[in-house]
Amino acid sequence: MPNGALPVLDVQGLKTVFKTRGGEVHAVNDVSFNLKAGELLGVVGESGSGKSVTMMSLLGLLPMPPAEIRAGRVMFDGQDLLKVSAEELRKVRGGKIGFIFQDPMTSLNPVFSVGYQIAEPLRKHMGMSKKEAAARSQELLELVGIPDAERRLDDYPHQFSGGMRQRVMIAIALACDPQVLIADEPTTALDVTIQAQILELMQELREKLGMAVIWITHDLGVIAGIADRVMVMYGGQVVEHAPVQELFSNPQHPYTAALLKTIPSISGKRAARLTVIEGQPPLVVGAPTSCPFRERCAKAMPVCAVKVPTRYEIGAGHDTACLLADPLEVANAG
Amino acid sequence: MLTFTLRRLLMSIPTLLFIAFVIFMLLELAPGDPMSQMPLTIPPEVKEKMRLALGLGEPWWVRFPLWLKQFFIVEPQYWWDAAFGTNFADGAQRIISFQSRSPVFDTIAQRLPQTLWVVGMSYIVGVLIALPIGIISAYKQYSVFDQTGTFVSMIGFSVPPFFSGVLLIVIFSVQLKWLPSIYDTTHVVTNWDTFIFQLKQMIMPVMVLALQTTAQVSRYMRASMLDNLTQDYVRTARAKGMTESVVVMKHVLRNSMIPVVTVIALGIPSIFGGAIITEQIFKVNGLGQLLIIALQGNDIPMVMTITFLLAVLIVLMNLIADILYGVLDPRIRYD
Amino acid sequence: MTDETMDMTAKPRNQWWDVWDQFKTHKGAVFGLCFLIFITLFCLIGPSLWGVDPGKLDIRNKDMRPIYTAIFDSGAKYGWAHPMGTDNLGRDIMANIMQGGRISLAVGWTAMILALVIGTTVGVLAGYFKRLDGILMRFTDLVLALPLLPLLLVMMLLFRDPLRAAFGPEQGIFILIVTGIGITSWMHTARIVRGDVMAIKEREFVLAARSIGTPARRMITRHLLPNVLSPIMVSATLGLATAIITESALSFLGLGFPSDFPTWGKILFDSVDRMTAYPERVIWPGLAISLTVLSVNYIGDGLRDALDPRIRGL
Amino acid sequence: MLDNPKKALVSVRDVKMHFPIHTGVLRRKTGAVKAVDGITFDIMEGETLGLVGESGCGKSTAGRAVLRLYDITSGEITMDGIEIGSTPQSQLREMRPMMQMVFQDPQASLNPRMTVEAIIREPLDEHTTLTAQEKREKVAELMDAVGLNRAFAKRYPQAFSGGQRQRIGIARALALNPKFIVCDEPIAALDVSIQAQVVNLLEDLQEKFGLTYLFISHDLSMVRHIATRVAVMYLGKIVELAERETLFAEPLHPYAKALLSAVPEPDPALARKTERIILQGDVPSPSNPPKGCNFCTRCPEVMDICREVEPEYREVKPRQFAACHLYNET
Amino acid sequence: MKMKTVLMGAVASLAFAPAAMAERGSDGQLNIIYWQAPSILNPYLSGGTKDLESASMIVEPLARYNDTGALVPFLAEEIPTVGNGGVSEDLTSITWKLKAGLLWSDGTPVTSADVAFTAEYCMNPEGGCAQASKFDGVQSVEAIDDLTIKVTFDSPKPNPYGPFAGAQSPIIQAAQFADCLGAKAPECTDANFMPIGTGPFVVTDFRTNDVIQMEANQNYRDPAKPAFATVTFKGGGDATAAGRAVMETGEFDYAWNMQLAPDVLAAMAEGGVGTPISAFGTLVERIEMNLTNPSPDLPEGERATVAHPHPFLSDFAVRHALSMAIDRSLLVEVGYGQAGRPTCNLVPGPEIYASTDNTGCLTQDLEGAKALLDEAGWVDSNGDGIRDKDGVELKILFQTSTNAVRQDFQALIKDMWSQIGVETELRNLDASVFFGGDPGSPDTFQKFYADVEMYANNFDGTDPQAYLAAYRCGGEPKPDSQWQGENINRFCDPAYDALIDELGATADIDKRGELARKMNDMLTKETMTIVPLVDRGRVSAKANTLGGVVLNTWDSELWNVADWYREK
Repeated sequence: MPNGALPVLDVQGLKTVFKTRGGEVHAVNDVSFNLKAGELLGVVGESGSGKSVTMMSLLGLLPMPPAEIRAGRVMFDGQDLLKVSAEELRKVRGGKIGFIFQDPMTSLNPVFSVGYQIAEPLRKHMGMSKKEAAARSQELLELVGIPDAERRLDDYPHQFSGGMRQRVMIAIALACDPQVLIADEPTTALDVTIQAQILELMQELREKLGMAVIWITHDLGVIAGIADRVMVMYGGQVVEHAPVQELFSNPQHPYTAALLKTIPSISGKRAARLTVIEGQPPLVVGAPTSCPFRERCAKAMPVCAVKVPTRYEIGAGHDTACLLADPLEVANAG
Repeated sequence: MLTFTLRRLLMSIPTLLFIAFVIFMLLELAPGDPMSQMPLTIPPEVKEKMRLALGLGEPWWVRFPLWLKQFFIVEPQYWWDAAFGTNFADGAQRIISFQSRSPVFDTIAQRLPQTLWVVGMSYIVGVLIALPIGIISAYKQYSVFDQTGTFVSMIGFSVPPFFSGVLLIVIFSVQLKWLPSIYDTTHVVTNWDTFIFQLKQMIMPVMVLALQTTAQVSRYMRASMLDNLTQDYVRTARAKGMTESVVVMKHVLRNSMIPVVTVIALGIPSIFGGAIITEQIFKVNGLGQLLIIALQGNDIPMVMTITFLLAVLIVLMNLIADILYGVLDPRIRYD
Repeated sequence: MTDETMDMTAKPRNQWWDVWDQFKTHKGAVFGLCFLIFITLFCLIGPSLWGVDPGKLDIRNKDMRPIYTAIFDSGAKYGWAHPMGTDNLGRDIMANIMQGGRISLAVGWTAMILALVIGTTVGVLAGYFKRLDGILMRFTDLVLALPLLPLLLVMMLLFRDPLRAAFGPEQGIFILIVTGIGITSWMHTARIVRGDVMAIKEREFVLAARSIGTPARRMITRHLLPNVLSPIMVSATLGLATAIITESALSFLGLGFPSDFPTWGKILFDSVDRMTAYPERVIWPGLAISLTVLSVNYIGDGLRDALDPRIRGL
Repeated sequence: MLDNPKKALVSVRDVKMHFPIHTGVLRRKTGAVKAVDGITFDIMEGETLGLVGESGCGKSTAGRAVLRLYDITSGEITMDGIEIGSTPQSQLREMRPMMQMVFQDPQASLNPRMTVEAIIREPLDEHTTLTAQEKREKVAELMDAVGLNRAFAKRYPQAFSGGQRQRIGIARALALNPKFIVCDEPIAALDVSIQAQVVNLLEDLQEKFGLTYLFISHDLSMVRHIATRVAVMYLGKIVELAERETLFAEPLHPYAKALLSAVPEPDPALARKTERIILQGDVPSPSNPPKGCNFCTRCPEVMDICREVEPEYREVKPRQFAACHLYNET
Repeated sequence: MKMKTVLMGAVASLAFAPAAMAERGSDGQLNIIYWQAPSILNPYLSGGTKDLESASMIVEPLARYNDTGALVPFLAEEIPTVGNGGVSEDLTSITWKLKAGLLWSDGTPVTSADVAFTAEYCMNPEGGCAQASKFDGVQSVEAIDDLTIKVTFDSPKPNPYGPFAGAQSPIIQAAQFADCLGAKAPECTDANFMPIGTGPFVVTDFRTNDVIQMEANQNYRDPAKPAFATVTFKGGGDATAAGRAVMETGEFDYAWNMQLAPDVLAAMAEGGVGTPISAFGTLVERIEMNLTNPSPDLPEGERATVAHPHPFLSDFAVRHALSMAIDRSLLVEVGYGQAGRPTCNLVPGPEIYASTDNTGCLTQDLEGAKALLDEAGWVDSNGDGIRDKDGVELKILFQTSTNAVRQDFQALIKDMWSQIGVETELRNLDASVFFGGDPGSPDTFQKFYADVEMYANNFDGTDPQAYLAAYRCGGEPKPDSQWQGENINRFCDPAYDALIDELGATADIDKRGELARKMNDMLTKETMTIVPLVDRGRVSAKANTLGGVVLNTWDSELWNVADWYREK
């Protein structure tokens, strides 16, 4: 793990809300994290936990309205991405930061050829000619392991299988040699054998290209295999953040712990009955006043209902947003 | 795609024959008589003779196959003869109008330029106005522009042309005397001045008709754009750092045009017959006016031929719309 | 939808309340609905309040101007007995607008409903039963290709006398015109419904119903029809507008109602000749048609947005 | 199988489900999508048979074919001793209460225009003559059974979360007291923390009502948890079928091996140690399967014979069936 | 016929030629608009007014009627009469002499052979000639010499000016139409669209139902005429638009038949560019009473036939009351203005045939009508506001063709009748159906499946003989005659039939006038079978700069287009 490297991306106190008829939904609440050069940060969370919204907020990809970024600072490349002009931000998007989305079926434009779609950022960000861009597109397709790349440049997305399409998405994201790659559930829509292919490809590319990656997923298994550090999100907040080994071996937040238990193992001992987290994930309407996990938490305390936990450092690079770890609460309880 | 086209063409043959039969029977059953426009001073027995001379003495099962033969065999022969100087037709009877006693196709050919110039131009103008309105309305949904565009296009949709047309005439021809109220079908554009005149006499009918096209097409365009603006690939394009103009005008527009282009194609048949009222008001004697006069005069061969050509056009445009769909949308392959 | 924590505590709501909530946010649609209700009441209740026979000729009081003309033209012939003026035969214009509105709206509604019923039936059958698809769609092509005018003439010929005998002269011609408009304007609905049915047929809840053993008839009524409701509602609003306009076009072509049977389209058409001298005579019916069509279109827009679950979702 | 003490509730013999492809000007049949191409298995009373495979392998089609939601191309299906493979749909209607289905997408499988009560009541309307009051009572009981608050009976599915919707779907399936339920990827669309809730519910219900499940899933770890026996499908065929423990410990077929090894392990230490078998390429199209063994194009252990001869599906080891040339007796 | 006045008229009309006009083609372009578009320029293949009038600029007859209804020679040297020996004493032949030196527009000479050919063309039984009735009773047409033609009739003809007189039977060129006889007539499109004629103009471009382009005929017999070099003859649209183009925008010089409400017309005239002009002919808007029962309850084939008399219209008192209740001046005021006058006569002109003492209907008399009905036993016995007698209610179905003025009339008459306790149901029918004569249609005016109907009719030229002869017993439309026939009212009176026969045998003009007046009174005043409403004049509009226009209702309106000129 490339510890000590400088952060390429530093996010502080990000807050994003959606205005809806039901009220303001606080989708991202005071999220802070950083990403160091060359590392892979895993972001785990269920749907609605705010993980995708966080990443889209960084690059201004949310539709505004209804979304609105209330606060925060996103330092990248010496500038605050939340403050730069639209044109500057566009240079970053696709140029210095690549993005891969969950559903390769719908994320590619169905009416443009794959070659065109890969060449687009090349021409825009690298100023390549049509010909250069085509050559580079072919290289990229080869890089992501699409056989017969030259011929397939002219094919349309629907002519590719799901796995191949996700490779195309990766090729697009990698086109301009980004410093950071944000992968939003890139394998969720894929079969396990294809997922294995993509995971292996990512590892390979990371070694080859040395970029930093943020990998969003709900699958702890995937995270276990590839991440350096893990950030667990719940209800729009980061509830736990730790190096990968530490997180799996020593989960501090009740949510993380429960999540790890609910997943049946493919090879370990088969439990007679699955552990269950009762209840449903919340939707945070209005500014949070309590711990979002409170209602489902087995260890909930009265104070959880009245205090918003902040992230408490509990070890080297390991923090958790649980009042159980709050020195103050611990002191009170003690 | 080729087999799809072939298959649809083959299937359209029985459909068209059936349509021809239904139209024929409709006209046959319809009341009215080609002699109705003759003055009452012409005695009935003379009218009866005239009627017989038109071939109306024969029963329908003789006249319908005769029309089919004339339409599908004799007329193409004449065209062939005219183009290559051959003599296949050999003086066979063409489809003759009851009113003018001239070949129906000659009259239709004579009317086509007006129809294409005015009604066709209005369609093009209408579409050209509609597309940007639809695009901007969708992109800035619920903005002032969107609301205004919606309002204007709906007014256009709801005002009958016999009102808007006359209103324009009263304002621009009678009061201001800027534009002619009567369209000169014999006008030939040879130089700048004649071109300006042509423009002047076209502008009112074109605008009245275009307003209606605009109203409809811009609605479709807006809806289609709205559908596509929320698609995942738009996010991808933005994530690639594309400018908004590229995102909207290239990625979204290209996808949004797929259904709209087919709607536009499906609207084409109406160009040729749907402008009846506007043509009448501005005296643009195009195909619509020809059809209505023929209908009023019970000119069965003329009505039959025009409506059947329209039916062919409708069936053909349906096919073309489907093919266009396949061409524009690479996901669709009809094989 | 993730907003269940809120919803679960709220009172159970019919989904139409959600639609209504969304609908309310569309200003145009609310305006449209208000106007439509206003004009409907104006035409339905108006005559009983106003109480002037629209067919009553009063040749001495012909060509009266609306009362507001007094503001700028003191010499104009006007009177409170005829607030909107009279026509060239001295008929009260306000009474005619009311009576005409009754008929125009009735034609619009019934023709629209007829077109919807035919269109939906054809669309559902073609979409649901693959065997019927080809023939029904060719049939749709056929009707698209039929000329409306001779069709109406044939219908007048064949059915006018029996209808007149059965329903009286006015209802008879009303039925004819409504049928004529209805049977020539269902094709778009049929196509849209067919497309939607074909898509919904592939949805899992239809399969779920099949796994229960729901027969085709109930499958259509219970599962398909309620789910194609939104395109049907939207084409309904468009259809209403088109029917009102088509009726006025028929008046223009001389195929409409008898002369003593006013409709907005007919009033408008009859007044076009005197547009410069008596602009009010075209403005009132013209405004009535335009605003009705406009409001109906806005309602359609609002409905489409309100029925679109994607928009309603957030 | 003969030594199995339980009797087979469902028995499927060489069932094929081909969807014809029509092309050309005259729309002649020129081929078929062989979605299910000859599958054979039994499901014992009270057991859960897991059916795993990747998308497009035909597992969902197989599930629907077993319930005769399709008119199958050929083969025999026996349900509780009654042959239903070729029974016309109208007569099948009477058999429907016995066999039910739970669907993958709880959003799509519930009619958005019907209330929860109407959805759960629909099978009762179709197949019983209960009074309205009795039906209401029964619906309430079912809602209790699947852990839904009865007070929500008048709500529409949109008001529920994914997990709750799936419970509605399960309640509907249970309404007619079926013996056999096909669960078609019932947890695929659910959040991780909810999946366990649904699986536990299914298990509880199985115990309570003595249900038999065909559990279709691509999530091998979940299948390992719930299934008694597991069948692995690839391109329309079953390549391996065995007791759960046997299959997960010692898979025979190279595809089953690859599939198992591809499952990511939620344990960083383990995950980084295991050597994965990465399959190359994509699944061939079911309309044009390769000659010989369907898996020959991607098999890491492919032999010449695999490209020529289709391997026979047979009992390689006791109670472990496989279709692979590697286990030819010669 | 009073030949003297006829000849005087001819001279008078010729004297119109202005002295200023000296040179052919010097006045440039003339624009004429007809809101009904001409579809063919061969009058023998179409009887439509629009076709006849447009053709009258190109092809000419031997003689035309002038604006007073008198015959004036055109291609003929003079009008043949018994007096000048042109018509035989026994009225069985007429001999015409062509002017010498006449040329067709292609430069070839006009001969008597062309005239004979014209007769042959129209009398061919397979040709479907629209003007065949003009040649009724013609036994032979012989060319005596190059300039002399003799027409022989099979029986004495008091009015021998049927063939070759008036716009309906112009002379066509034998050379051009030689191959177009009989069944081949419709195939000669070129000839039918661009006939070679002797008129002042020659067609350069003909677009059917749209526009005709013409230029001055270089071979026209008067070297100084026509004043206009070119003519655009536009067709289509509606009367309002045509009027607007002449009187408001000034785009056109002459518009035909302004069937517009008087106030609309007056408003247009305020435009100041053009003026409406009017003249009266024999066109009478009338209400026809159905003397037979049109009830749909009767079996088809007996409905509206003489087998069943009308339940209440067969009562003279009812017919009379209905007529009395109508305020004709009001109708004129609303519908025609200066283009109409109230009349009680079926034959309003020419003067000699017009009954003068038949004026009783001109004043509305509601009280009288009520009294008449009361007297006849038609009272409102059941209190529903409608008079009845013996269970028969006075409920009238009133049909006419679709047309703005007629609809206003319907509304007004309905109102008037309601005031005497008669209920009226209105029905308007598409003109093409109403006048279509299709025996299969229930909506034709001949079938008369209504109680009363309204339309206008007139007679050709100046002689009402055939017009009045239509009301002969047995001449009514009926199933046996395929519902053809001109006795629309199903009128039958042997005394009237005797008058018809007498008129057919009388040549003396005064005697003829007396007979015709008597017949007119029988149909109108005495029986109220026909209830005339308005003597409809013709209104056209001309630009203020157009000179020489003489509106003529007895022939084509464009009869003297050669004399038209531009006022400087």
